[in-house]
Amino acid sequence: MTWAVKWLTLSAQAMAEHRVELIELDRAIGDSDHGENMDRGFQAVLDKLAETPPETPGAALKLTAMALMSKVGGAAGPLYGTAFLRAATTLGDAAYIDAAALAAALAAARDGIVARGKAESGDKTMVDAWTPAVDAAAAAAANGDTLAVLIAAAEAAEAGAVATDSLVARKGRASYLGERSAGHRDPGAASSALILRAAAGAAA
Amino acid sequence: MTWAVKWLTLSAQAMAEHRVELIELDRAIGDSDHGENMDRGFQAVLDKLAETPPETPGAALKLTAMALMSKVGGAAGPLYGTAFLRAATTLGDAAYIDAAALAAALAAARDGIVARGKAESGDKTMVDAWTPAVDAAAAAAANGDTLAVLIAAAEAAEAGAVATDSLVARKGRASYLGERSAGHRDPGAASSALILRAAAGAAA
Amino acid sequence: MKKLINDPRAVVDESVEGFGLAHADLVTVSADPKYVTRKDAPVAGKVGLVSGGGSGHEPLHAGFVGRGMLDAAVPGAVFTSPTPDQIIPATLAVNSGAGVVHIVKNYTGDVLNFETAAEMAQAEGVEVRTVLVNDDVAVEDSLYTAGRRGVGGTVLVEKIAGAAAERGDDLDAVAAIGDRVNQNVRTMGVALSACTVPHAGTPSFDLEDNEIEIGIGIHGEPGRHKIAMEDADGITGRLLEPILSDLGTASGEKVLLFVNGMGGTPLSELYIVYRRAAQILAERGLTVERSLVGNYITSLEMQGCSVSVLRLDDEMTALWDAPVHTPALRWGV
Amino acid sequence: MKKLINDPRAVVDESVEGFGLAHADLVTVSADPKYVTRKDAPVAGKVGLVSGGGSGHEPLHAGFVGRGMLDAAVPGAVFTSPTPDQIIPATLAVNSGAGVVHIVKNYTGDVLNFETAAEMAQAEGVEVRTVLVNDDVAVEDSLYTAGRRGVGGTVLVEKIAGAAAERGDDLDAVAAIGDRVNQNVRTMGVALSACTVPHAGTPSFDLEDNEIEIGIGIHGEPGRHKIAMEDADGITGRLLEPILSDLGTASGEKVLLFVNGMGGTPLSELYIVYRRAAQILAERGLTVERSLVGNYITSLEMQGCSVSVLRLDDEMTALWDAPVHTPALRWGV
Ligand SMILES: Nc1ncnc2c1ncn2[C@@H]1O[C@H](COP(=O)(O)OP(=O)(O)O)[C@@H](O)[C@H]1O
Ligand SMILES: Nc1ncnc2c1ncn2[C@@H]1O[C@H](COP(=O)(O)OP(=O)(O)O)[C@@H](O)[C@H]1O
Ligand SMILES: [Mg+2]
Ligand SMILES: [Mg+2]
Ligand SMILES: [Mg+2]
Ligand SMILES: [Mg+2]
Repeated sequence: MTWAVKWLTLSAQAMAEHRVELIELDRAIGDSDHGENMDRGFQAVLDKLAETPPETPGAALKLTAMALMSKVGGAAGPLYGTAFLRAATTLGDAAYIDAAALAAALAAARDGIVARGKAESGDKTMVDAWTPAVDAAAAAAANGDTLAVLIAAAEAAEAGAVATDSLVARKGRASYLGERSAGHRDPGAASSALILRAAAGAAA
Repeated sequence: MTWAVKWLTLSAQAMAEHRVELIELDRAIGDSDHGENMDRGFQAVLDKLAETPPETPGAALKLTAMALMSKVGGAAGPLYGTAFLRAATTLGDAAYIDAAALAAALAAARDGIVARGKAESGDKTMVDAWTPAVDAAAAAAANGDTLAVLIAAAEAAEAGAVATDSLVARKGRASYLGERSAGHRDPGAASSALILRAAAGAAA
Repeated sequence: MKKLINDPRAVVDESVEGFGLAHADLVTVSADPKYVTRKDAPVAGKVGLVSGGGSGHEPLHAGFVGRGMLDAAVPGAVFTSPTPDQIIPATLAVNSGAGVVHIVKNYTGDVLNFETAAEMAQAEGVEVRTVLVNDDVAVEDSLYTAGRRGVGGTVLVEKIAGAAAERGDDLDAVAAIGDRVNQNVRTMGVALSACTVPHAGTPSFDLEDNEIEIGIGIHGEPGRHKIAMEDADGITGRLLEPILSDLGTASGEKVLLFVNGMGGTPLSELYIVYRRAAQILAERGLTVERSLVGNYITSLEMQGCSVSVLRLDDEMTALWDAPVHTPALRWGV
Repeated sequence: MKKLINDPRAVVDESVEGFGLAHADLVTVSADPKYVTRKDAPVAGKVGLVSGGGSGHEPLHAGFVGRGMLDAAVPGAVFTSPTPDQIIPATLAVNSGAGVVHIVKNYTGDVLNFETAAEMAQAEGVEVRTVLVNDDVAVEDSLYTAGRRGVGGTVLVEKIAGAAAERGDDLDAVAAIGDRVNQNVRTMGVALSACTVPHAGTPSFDLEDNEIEIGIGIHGEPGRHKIAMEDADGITGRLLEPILSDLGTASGEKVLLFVNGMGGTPLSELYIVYRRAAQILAERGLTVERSLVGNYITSLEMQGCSVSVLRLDDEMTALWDAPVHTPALRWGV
């Protein structure tokens, strides 16, 4: 199994395993569906991967983008869809990805999320996992291999997700709660950290 | 205060005091309204008594019949209404009631309930309080005064109400439960016992 | 108990007052004695239709007052039948001289109060006929019991008899078509939760987290028996089986399928029940000619539903389709 | 969790299937991708109206598909906006060449998915306009937040824009009237209990026996704040005050008053709220020209309600009165 396919497979596993946890996070400050949506979306990704095995990492990510876009729904569907689509576009049809390309793909993914969702850092969204991850990946890419890049990204994303706990949401459904959104982790940041951890796991 | 007015006043007090208990009995095998209905009805009786103080016991009972008929609703309203109306008719405009007249009035009340509701003894209804009360009153009237008649009636009604516990309902709302109605006291039998106890209390 | 109410004893007064304000184009409300009449009552030459019963079943009955359905509705206290002093003036108010039909759900209280009112209205010169609705197959029917309850079928009786009155049928004919609907409809209900009567303040029965009540009525009374929770398809089967066997439907017949919510169940769930019910009827060779899905005869905020099946003939279908213009049911106008 | 469902993941599929069976005279259901269209779509020369959103708000949106209202509804998973691969074919299916208006409730998910679908439908040659509904005064509106949610006002936008499309208004005119309704309507909601999303299985938020949530939306999300339980008149005042001050109504204006149930509250209670709301509007010198009371945009079995006030002008009133024939709203036909 290639790294990309393994990444997506591990992501699907993570979504299934953490489904209830993500639902619980969304229950606190949203509408109790994030875990269900992500699980449904990544199961669809697995189906697609089995149906038409992709030739390149870029193709795998493009297929993922399409599956998520059409099966997740809600806010997360278009955001993750755009993220994977932009990453796929950046990778093009390269068969091999080096550390710099990887860091660039992650940055493109984050930029896609920001372009669609218009959230800034600190708004308590998945951006707060992606932006530190992208920064850490860029730093690691300067003198590390792809595994180092992915580990750096995963760790930074996890820290970023944890750091959303104290934030007051200004975008997405949690923003309706105003100050009451503080004290809870953003579900999209949590799922982003799981996906980036899966990326590192796939490279190990 | 005449005995009749005192009876009705004590009955109203009893309904107010036992309102929740009668609701609870009706909750178990009916629709949770008996205590509320009887309380509302007897408050209306008090209002009427204050409005147009009756000249005779018969007039007091007729006024009660009308108030209950128009304010209680449900099954109990017409049944108690008929009971008081028949008792009033039996008493006519007599100013004084002796033991025999009292026993006859109670019998007429019971007959009215049976005529309207078509329940037999053992059907787990208020008839199961009234029929033993009427029988005991008749026996007591043979060689006792009105107080003895009323005490006999009250005691028999109370025993009759208790005895409904084990019965399976065949009339009224509790009959829908079939066998599940056994093990609960009939609310109408309980309110009847309270009213007959008030009658004795008024004579004491 | 959390409810959108003020004084529990003012629930019916205030609710009917709000109803009157919201539907002032269709109905007139008499506050005391309490009853609701069609705005243009009495309609000259038309048989009047009066129904009523305890409150807590909204939109029944007041929601069905208007052209093509009821001329008057008489609301009692919550789950308590109304009294003759309400029913009599309502009857007089809608009598145009053609007589009045009382549509009465078969409960001891309703029967006794309407009986008294009918006698007294008749004494005042109004001809009255009574249609007794007793469509609930959950209850064993016998001479020695109170008989079957009137439940979901009541809505269908009111609509179809209402259309007959509106087209000009005479008193006996309106009563006869009402009886015919009652004879051809059967209903069975299930509760997933109890309701709470405002003046009582506690749920009307107790259910464990995994229990449901089969064979409930519409007064928060417990049903025939509790069973462990099942899925919607299983429950729907349990509701339809006694309905169809009691109705004795034959393959090829046409029916109206009515899935009614008890007040606290989402519409989406009623459609899941409808789906399975329609499948079962198709398996039995029955054609669903007409259907109705929604909260029409409720039990406060109870969760659950009832299913009714009405065997249709062409006349009933035509009367069902006839225009109706009430707060809760409207078509063709 | 006790619900009339089978597999929690099949809730939307089975419910929409049942809906299609029950209303086969009015709608056509596409099972995959899932959307519901008006039976006679596309209507030649008419602007198409498409709305959609997460399921769990029934009868919204599918219940409003039919003559005089929506041409298509696109149901997502429970409380999850639908995806472009549903919205696009629904849009194409109802385009007669006159273009299509998307009515979108302002939630990030709905906005993003409809945005993508609109782009792609436009790429296929369909002109699309979007009416964004954001009538919820419980949410502070600011450039730096997700903005106000679309709630009760959505029903009024769909009815009035639907009537404009039906009378033959062109694409820009239909979108303009939809925007006008949105600009003139404000809504505020309250929850007495939470709802339970089927796949989640636990209530969407926790409330003590004596607490209520003020400023809730329609997705089982908590509101702006909890307060101790109050009576209906007090709660109604709390809902109306921010509505009226935000809308800036002036004495003498005409309004539509819409009291909407969240799914688990008895109709009788909605009328108690209506009563007080009507009193408050009268005190402010406003005339209630039209009203709507019932469960039209719900949050599964949540107990509670929302109140919406729409400032009417003569054109909006006429479009409100225009015939509508859908499963959940019908008059004049
Ligand atoms: N504008 C936005 N920009 C970035 N991320 C967002 C934005 N809005 C929402 N999100 C992310 O989406 C997550 C919620 O996803 P999900 O629950 O699937 O969708 P919905 O909110 O529509 O139910 C949030 O936790 C947040 O991380
Ligand atoms: N047919 C009947 N004959 C005699 N008593 C009856 C009959 N039906 C009901 N009852 C009495 O009425 C009582 C119930 O009264 P109530 O709760 O006020 O009316 P409802 O049953 O209409 O709610 C029963 O407990 C029973 O004693
Ligand atoms: Mg969510
Ligand atoms: Mg009772
Ligand atoms: Mg009762
Ligand atoms: Mg969602």
